[in-house]
Amino acid sequence: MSGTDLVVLVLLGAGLAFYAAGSLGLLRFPDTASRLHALTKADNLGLGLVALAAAIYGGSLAMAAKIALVWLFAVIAAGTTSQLLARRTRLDEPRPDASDSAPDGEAR
Amino acid sequence: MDLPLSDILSAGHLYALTGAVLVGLGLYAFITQRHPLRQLLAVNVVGAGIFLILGSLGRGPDATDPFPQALVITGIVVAVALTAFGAAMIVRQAETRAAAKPAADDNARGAS
Amino acid sequence: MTFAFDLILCLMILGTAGIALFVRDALAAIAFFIAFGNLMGLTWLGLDAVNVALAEIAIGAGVTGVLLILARARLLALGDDATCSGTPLWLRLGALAACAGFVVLLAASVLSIPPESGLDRVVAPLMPGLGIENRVTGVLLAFRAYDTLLESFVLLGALVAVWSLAPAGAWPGRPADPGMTDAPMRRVAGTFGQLLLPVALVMAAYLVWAGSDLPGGAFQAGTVLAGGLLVAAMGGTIGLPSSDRPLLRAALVLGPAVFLAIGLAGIAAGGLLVYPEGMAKALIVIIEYTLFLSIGVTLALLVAGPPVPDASHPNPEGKG
Amino acid sequence: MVWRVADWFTLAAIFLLLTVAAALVRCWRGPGPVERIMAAQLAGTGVIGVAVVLGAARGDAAFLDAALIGTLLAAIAVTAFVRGTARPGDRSEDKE
Repeated sequence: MSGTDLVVLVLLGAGLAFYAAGSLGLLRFPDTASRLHALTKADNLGLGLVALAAAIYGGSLAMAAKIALVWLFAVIAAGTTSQLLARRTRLDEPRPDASDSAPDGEAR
Repeated sequence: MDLPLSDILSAGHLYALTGAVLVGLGLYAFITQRHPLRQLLAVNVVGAGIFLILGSLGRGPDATDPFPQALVITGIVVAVALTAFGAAMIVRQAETRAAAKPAADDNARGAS
Repeated sequence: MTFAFDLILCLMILGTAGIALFVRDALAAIAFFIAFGNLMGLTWLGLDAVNVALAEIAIGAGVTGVLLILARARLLALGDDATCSGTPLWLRLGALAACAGFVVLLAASVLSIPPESGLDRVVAPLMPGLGIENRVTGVLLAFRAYDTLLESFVLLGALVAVWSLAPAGAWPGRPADPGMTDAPMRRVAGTFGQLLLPVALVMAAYLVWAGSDLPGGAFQAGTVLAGGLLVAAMGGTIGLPSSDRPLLRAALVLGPAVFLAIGLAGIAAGGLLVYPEGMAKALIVIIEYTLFLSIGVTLALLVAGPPVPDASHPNPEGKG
Repeated sequence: MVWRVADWFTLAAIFLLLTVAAALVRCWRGPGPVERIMAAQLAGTGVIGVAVVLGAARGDAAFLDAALIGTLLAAIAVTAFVRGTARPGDRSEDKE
């Protein structure tokens, strides 16, 4: 087993560990906000490390570039969805008529 | 990844059997579920099962048959078009029903 | 090793499908259905049918999910929460017996057919005449082109059918505004939509271009475009157009019309949908680029739904 | 059996499937709609991971196109979900 293979395996293992942590966090954390935290942080680090392992193993530059794009968009998508879900959670928590969010909601 | 022939054969059959069970599950749900939106899901699962049978039986040892693949792609797009039509019809039906009721619960108009 | 992967994948597909069909809460059903679509995409990867996987992931995970979530939200606003209701026991038992019997018959007949790619050997020698490498694209746009031609009209027909559900007085009008009403959400989704729409357009164009020789093609590309359009519409980046805009109508019929025109022109070369010698690749690429545009717009409008009365738009959005 | 790196990638794909299954348990339990959508989102990311890993194991760059489509459209269901009921005066749905 060459040195590159070892690096690939270590990265792969670390990525899988983060995936597992993300799933575990989603399962075990007590409230929505902390579950969201587990989802976005651990999951994207997991995908990032797995993608890095795949890029090094793949060898070709074209493949590595594609993998980098996959990760880039996954991070952007995760950032967006976590913002939206957090906002949704906050809107849901107090009753909607508690006017916590009144300044920006044009309550037509 | 090079695989022994037997593995690929059994994998093709494995997916085809999964497709057969999906068809059965979908049919059962279609008969027993009462809400049209759930029946729409059931029809989609039946479709997915049929696609899986078609595609996996074309899985040869060194290639996957392009004919069923093309059929399945066509089928997937038609399925989503008809699902959209079904969903629009279900929503429209619910709107009509809500409008027909006396105006006790008048949140029907503004809700998109 | 690969077989273990296949086995776990198949079990998870059956599990997600079962839960999606029988769970009580409608949103849970839809969430499981989205996961089901994602896993179906993986089965196509496992079967080395990457062309199908691209379509399945884009549609199963993207477009159908949005469609169902929007439909469910609209039903919920009307007071219909789409939960399961009980059915009589005799019906359930009868259905169980019938479906179990059917599955056994289907499984037996499936097992009597050995999986093989016999038609692949038929198609392979014909490919050089087309000048493209992707055999699935070859089947879709050359050997069985009339299927694809008819399908593009089916899509158009589905959109006409959806539009025909517009309530009285709503025609011609715009679909219900899918945009966010909450301003912070609108800002976040708007920024995302502004980023995603051009990226989706580039990705779609790449998929069509790659589709000649590598996995890809007009349907996959059209679905990606539809996804980008929908996100942009939800973020308020683009407004949904009125159903009678000439430009929109032109975009909808462009693909099928070009396909039909090229198909009819083929009569001069020997028959309907026959490509003249040496021009096959150029014509296929032209058809695919126009078709992808039409499919993308059609799918996005299918998800958006029929036009609604203008009165429900107190402050109309800018046109897209 | 001699373990090549490609086999490790296939093993990683199996492991990722299992994490997806774990995430789906949260989808099953809920309790709220946000949790269900979150779990579906995590399942989507898991599936993207599987596509990347399988692409590496089989050396097929086209698998990465599938992953790329998955990431591009990953946020679309969540976006549709959050706009659904987050309007003032709409009925709350967290009675499930």
